Amino acid sequence: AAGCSTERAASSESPSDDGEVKIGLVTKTETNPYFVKLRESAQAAADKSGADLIALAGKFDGDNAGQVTAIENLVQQGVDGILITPSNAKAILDAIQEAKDAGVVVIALDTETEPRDAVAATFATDNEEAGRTLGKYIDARLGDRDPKVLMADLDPSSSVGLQRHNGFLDGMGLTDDSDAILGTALTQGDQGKAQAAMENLLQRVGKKVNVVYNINEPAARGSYLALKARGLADDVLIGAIDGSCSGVQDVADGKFAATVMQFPQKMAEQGVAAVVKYAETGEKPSGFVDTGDMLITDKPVDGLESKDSTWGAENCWG
Amino acid sequence: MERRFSQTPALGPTAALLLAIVVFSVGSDTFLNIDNFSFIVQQSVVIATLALGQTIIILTGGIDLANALIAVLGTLVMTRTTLDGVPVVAALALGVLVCALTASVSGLLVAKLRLPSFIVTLGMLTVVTAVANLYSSGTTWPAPDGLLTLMGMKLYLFGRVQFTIGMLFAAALFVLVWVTLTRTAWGRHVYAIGNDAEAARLNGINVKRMLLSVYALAGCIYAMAAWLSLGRTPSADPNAYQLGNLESITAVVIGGTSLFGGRGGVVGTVVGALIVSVLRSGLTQMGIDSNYQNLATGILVIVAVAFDQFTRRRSA
Amino acid sequence: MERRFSQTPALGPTAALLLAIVVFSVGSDTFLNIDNFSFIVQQSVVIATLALGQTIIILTGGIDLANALIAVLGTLVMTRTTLDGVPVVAALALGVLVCALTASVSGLLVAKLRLPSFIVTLGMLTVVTAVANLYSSGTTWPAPDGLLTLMGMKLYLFGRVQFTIGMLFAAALFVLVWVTLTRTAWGRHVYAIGNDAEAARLNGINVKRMLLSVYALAGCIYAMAAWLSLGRTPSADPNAYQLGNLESITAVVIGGTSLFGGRGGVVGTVVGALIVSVLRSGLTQMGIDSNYQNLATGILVIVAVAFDQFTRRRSA
Amino acid sequence: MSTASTRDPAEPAPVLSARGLRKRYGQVTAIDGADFDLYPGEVLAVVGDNGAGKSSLIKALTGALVPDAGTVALDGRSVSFTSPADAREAGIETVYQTLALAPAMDIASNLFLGREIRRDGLLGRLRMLDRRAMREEAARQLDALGIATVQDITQLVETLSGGQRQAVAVARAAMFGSKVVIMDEPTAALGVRETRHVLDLIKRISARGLPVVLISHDMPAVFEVADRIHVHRLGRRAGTVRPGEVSMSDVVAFITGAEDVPD
Amino acid sequence: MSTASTRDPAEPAPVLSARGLRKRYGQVTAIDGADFDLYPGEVLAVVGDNGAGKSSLIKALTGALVPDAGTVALDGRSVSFTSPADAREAGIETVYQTLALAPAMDIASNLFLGREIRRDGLLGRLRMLDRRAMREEAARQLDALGIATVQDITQLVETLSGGQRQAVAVARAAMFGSKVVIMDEPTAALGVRETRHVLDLIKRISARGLPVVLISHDMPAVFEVADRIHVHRLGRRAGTVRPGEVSMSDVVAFITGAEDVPD
Ligand SMILES: Nc1ncnc2c1ncn2[C@@H]1O[C@H](COP(=O)(O)OP(=O)(O)OP(=O)(O)O)[C@@H](O)[C@H]1O
Ligand SMILES: Nc1ncnc2c1ncn2[C@@H]1O[C@H](COP(=O)(O)OP(=O)(O)OP(=O)(O)O)[C@@H](O)[C@H]1O
Ligand SMILES: [Mg+2]
Ligand SMILES: [Mg+2]
Repeated sequence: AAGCSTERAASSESPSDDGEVKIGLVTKTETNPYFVKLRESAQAAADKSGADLIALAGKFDGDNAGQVTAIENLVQQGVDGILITPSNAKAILDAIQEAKDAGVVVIALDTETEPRDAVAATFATDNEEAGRTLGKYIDARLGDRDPKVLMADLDPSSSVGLQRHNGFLDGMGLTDDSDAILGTALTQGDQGKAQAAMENLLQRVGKKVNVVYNINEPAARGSYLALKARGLADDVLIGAIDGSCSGVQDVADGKFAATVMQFPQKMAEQGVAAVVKYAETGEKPSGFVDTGDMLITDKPVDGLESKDSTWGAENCWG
Repeated sequence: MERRFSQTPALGPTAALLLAIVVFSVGSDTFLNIDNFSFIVQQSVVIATLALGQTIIILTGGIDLANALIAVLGTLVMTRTTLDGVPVVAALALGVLVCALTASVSGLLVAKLRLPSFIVTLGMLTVVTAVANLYSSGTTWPAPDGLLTLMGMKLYLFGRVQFTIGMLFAAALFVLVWVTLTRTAWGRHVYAIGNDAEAARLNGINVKRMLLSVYALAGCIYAMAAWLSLGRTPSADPNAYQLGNLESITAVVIGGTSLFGGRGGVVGTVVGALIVSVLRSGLTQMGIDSNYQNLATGILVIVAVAFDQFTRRRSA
Repeated sequence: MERRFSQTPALGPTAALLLAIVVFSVGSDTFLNIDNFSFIVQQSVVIATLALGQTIIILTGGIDLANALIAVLGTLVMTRTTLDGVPVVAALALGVLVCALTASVSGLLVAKLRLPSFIVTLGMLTVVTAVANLYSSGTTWPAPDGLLTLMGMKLYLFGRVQFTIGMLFAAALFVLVWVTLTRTAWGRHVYAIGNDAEAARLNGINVKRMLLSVYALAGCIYAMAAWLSLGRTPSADPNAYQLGNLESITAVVIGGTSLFGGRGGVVGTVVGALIVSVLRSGLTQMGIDSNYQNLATGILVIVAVAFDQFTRRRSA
Repeated sequence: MSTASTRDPAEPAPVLSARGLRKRYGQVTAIDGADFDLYPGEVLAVVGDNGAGKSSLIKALTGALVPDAGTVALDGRSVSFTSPADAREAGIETVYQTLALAPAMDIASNLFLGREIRRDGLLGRLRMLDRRAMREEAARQLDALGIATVQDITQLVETLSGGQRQAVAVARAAMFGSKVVIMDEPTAALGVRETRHVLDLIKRISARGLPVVLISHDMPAVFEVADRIHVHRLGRRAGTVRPGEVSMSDVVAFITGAEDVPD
Repeated sequence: MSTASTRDPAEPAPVLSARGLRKRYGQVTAIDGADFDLYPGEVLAVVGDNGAGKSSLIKALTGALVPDAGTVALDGRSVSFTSPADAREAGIETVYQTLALAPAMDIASNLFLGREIRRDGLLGRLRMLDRRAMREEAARQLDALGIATVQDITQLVETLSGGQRQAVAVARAAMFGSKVVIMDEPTAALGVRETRHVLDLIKRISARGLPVVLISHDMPAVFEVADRIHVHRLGRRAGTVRPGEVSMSDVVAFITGAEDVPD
């Protein structure tokens, strides 16, 4: 390890990166609008503070090997800090440790590592809490009607998907075994897949359904199209999590009952600022910083903090 | 009987399709119902159209791993240019052009440099994915209502039976390609190249130009799949149809077209695409989880091909 | 010179690898450095090992689209049984068994029913993915330290040059497979089957048994890739290596092995896997974002194959 | 042989000729400065050892391979075919040693491959094929040529025996040849009776006034049908002889190089 | 023919024989109750029309196809080969019509395909090949057989001319045959000189006391080397004759069915 730092010292003396702060960003994938927003915000923040940003990503959700590779290559490149949204928090701990040994500060964005203190600091929303918020809201909207729920999940093995799913059920006061759950589908968060899956589920359960939970807004849009084709769109509460601008628009249009907004810009800005500060002063950030979530709906219920779609449109991402 | 099987290769898959429909109709009381069939067709239209282009390429002995991503790029071009104020017709034309050109790049490499299409299109898959990400800035673009989403427009027969314009359009496209493949010299040359490219060349067929035209036509068909997809899910998403390449190949192969080229046709491909959708729908009606559905689909693919091979071998 | 190119097909790719190294060494001041090379090797080990199994199958004229998912299933079996209290050695053995059996199912279908391996393994890919999701209950399982993650253990040469046990293990595995392919009758029969399966059969080679043994051996190699992967990313994740099949095929093809079978070998495969890692590392050192890296990788795949084809044609 | 008399040897104007053709594959020189002359109405046999370059010579003449050097002339005018389509266009038909058939297509389709008959009128403009016309024409031609009794014109070529396949390839060339017909070992896989048929066919084509080039290792057949024999050796023409003037064993000696070909 | 006298015709004990073989492919009956007898030391020619079922008969005898019905006996004992490996094991070597060579492998590897020489000692136990021994043995055997002057034993088969390839396949059968050697049209693609070599080789194999089965359409060759001629027609043996007792045109008549084969 000592050898590594010598090497780094030698390279950082070269004129090309004279004095410039270098930041590596590693997201789960390239294409999710959420990560794109994260990247854009980080780029903007880096530009503002005169830092260099190299944005890398896994090739798909679950590409742990790709993330480890990205970390190693960034360390080799001589970055001062790495911002990472870990796909699978356990799989990349060794690589993070090595980065730390090489004097690089590592900050988790959006998703926590396990254990949390594997990284210097975490800037994230609590996905389970986001799910719970949505669950509570839907539960309140149902009033004394019995819930009849269809769930458009992500993928069985994604931690984000699991946390949101569990949080939602908890908020609704249900469990996975409840009879109220009429069916679930794996959608990979893909609109087309969600649509086909929901069409088939609706063919089976008919008009009974009154709630459709969605892992994200594209899936919710697919569910909406399937419900609309059956003439059920107005009778069913569609809930989503994400807070993209198009999702907020769908709330404004009355397609979705609500969405739960996350704030990737905040994570990115705070992350970049922390690395820049570390590079300049050597001071490391620490702890878990909840960047918060916000229920966006135009039909607020008592006892649950929410904002309307106008506020949402001003604060949305992507 | 045996003779008939080998002459019209779509009979095996068609039997499998009917069998599946019968089984699900018995096994579930929500399956056998005209609405459900309409949905099944709607669900299979995009993959079936991708598979249509794939079929022509596979008939020449090639394969296209980039087809679905080319269509995704098409949806992005059509949508973004429309949002930028380009007239929709021009945006659609631009989308077709981009798809046709992209596919032609593969065709050029296969035809001129005689590279294996598997690896060319694998490379193109990576390239097109990256381009789609860069062009879309990684986000989803909503398709404005109108001509762009025309294919999703619903029609009702007897006020009851649901159709989409896309279903009719795709059907027309299939008939067109079928006629081209079976009733024109161009179509025969496609088969001849798949049979033996050198023999085709010695018979005065311009193999390079043919291959180029095959990939270009396939590209145009992918563009139609893109348009159909905007009708079904009115947004352009760089993340969509990531498995569309393998799904379209599955439809082609279940439909009885040989991966070695020269044998098969588009009728089987339609049936193959429908089989997969019927299976998904039927298993859902029977209350089976997604994971078990995948299991069943995987097994079905193998069984369908084994069955096809079996009838073929007996008739050989 | 030309003769040499065609006789030892790994020379073309090796030249490409050296060229890439030279370019990046000039273009970036952090690239040319022993630590970085060590990382590059570590980064390519899992895909290279998957590609090793893939090579043997491709040499017989087949292809395996399920290989990476079989390895993923292997990591799950090894990890979950260990967590359930099974002794690690037994857990590893069980993982190897599961991988070998799963691959053998493909082998059986290819050998006995003479189905095209593309479609068999495409079906198996779907099946194994579903099984992996069901078995893992949809979550990732952390691999406990010890024998299971042994492959990730770091060694230092002269207190400076970093090695992992996995690198040494993979190297040994490669030599073993290389010797088997080039120096034993079994290896020759692999090539003979890829050249012309019917000719091999007429020469008294039991093609079915050979194919079965090829897939079984490949399955064992996938299990080794699973173990190596636990060393590198110490958890079993049903979502991992979704592109491992295509990436391993890319390594094989860049390495100069023909997708039609019978030509090529494992030396080229190692070089092919290294080329991809060198490219990723080099482009990152040059500060290029991953979207553009993907673009470059896609183009490289095509260029490498075109270059290989070109040298080959000149020497033909 | 009757046709040979129609040509005035004092005034030779070859239909198809070549000078100084050359083609290398890597280290191997397949054609090494070969000359070639085919005169009107004659049957020219091309004989030579395995690997002498006979097939390569033919391919160079028909555009199937592009020679590295040399010239080809048709009816005295220099031509340079860059693809088999060009030579076909010019009326040169070839039975290649590999037959060049599409196995999964039927006999009729193979006969018309690359020059399908289109429908009349609008449908023809839309490039629709006249499948019936092709089938009928194929059946008629096969009958007329007296070639192998194929039962069903819609049979796939891959279901035919090796001999029947060769017959289809020969029939195709005979049907369409309007200037020159070239056959590369057309009887190699054929039985005695089928060989007889092909030799008779060659005579009939020749009687129609078309010159024929026949490559063969079968000396009795060569001596039966050929007007002239072109001896090919080591990639070039060693010389030409007339069957009446030399014996079979002389020709074998020329082929192996044991004797020189007289001028 | 010298060896024919060593067999006592009064006491025939066939080396290889078959009775009532049958094989159908869909509608086509390739073998239709065929009988077969091969006596010690003789050269047996099998002649017949294209598609008569000669290759299919051979394949049924060598385990390359499993007949639907019928029996095969080797040295009087009934055998049922289910794969070509079985027949090889029993000492029957075959040159198939398709040659059965691996194009991207070198000559030596092809000669030893399926029966590679292992190293001595421990490395041999580890199934290591003795590549040098194979190369040397291959060169020696090719020399000894006087077959085509191959320049380099490590040349890939696909770089050889058609004739050279056929020579490799013939050499392989000649090298390893210990009981019976069967050749299916071994001279079809060969030039005059190469054909001569193969016919001489057949005589030499026969002189070693091994019986040889030769399928050929080349009547002069058949009459030169065969002790007996098996006429195959419509999937079965029409009869056998001796070259000394009939003329070539008689045999052609038997083949086409114009005359019946005398008992
Ligand atoms: N595509 C090719 N690549 C490399 N070498 C070739 C190729 N085609 C032909 N040759 C070589 O050129 C030489 C001439 O081949 P050609 O086929 O013309 O011979 P031929 O006289 O027709 O022989 P045969 O009587 O066996 O048909 C041979 O040595 C052959 O190996
Ligand atoms: N695999 C197969 N599938 C279908 N038909 C076949 C197959 N193999 C042979 N046949 C048919 O069986 C018959 C006998 O074929 P076979 O090859 O034995 O003839 P042959 O006497 O060797 O002819 P040739 O002299 O042309 O080599 C032919 O009609 C042929 O079409
Ligand atoms: Mg030739
Ligand atoms: Mg035969």
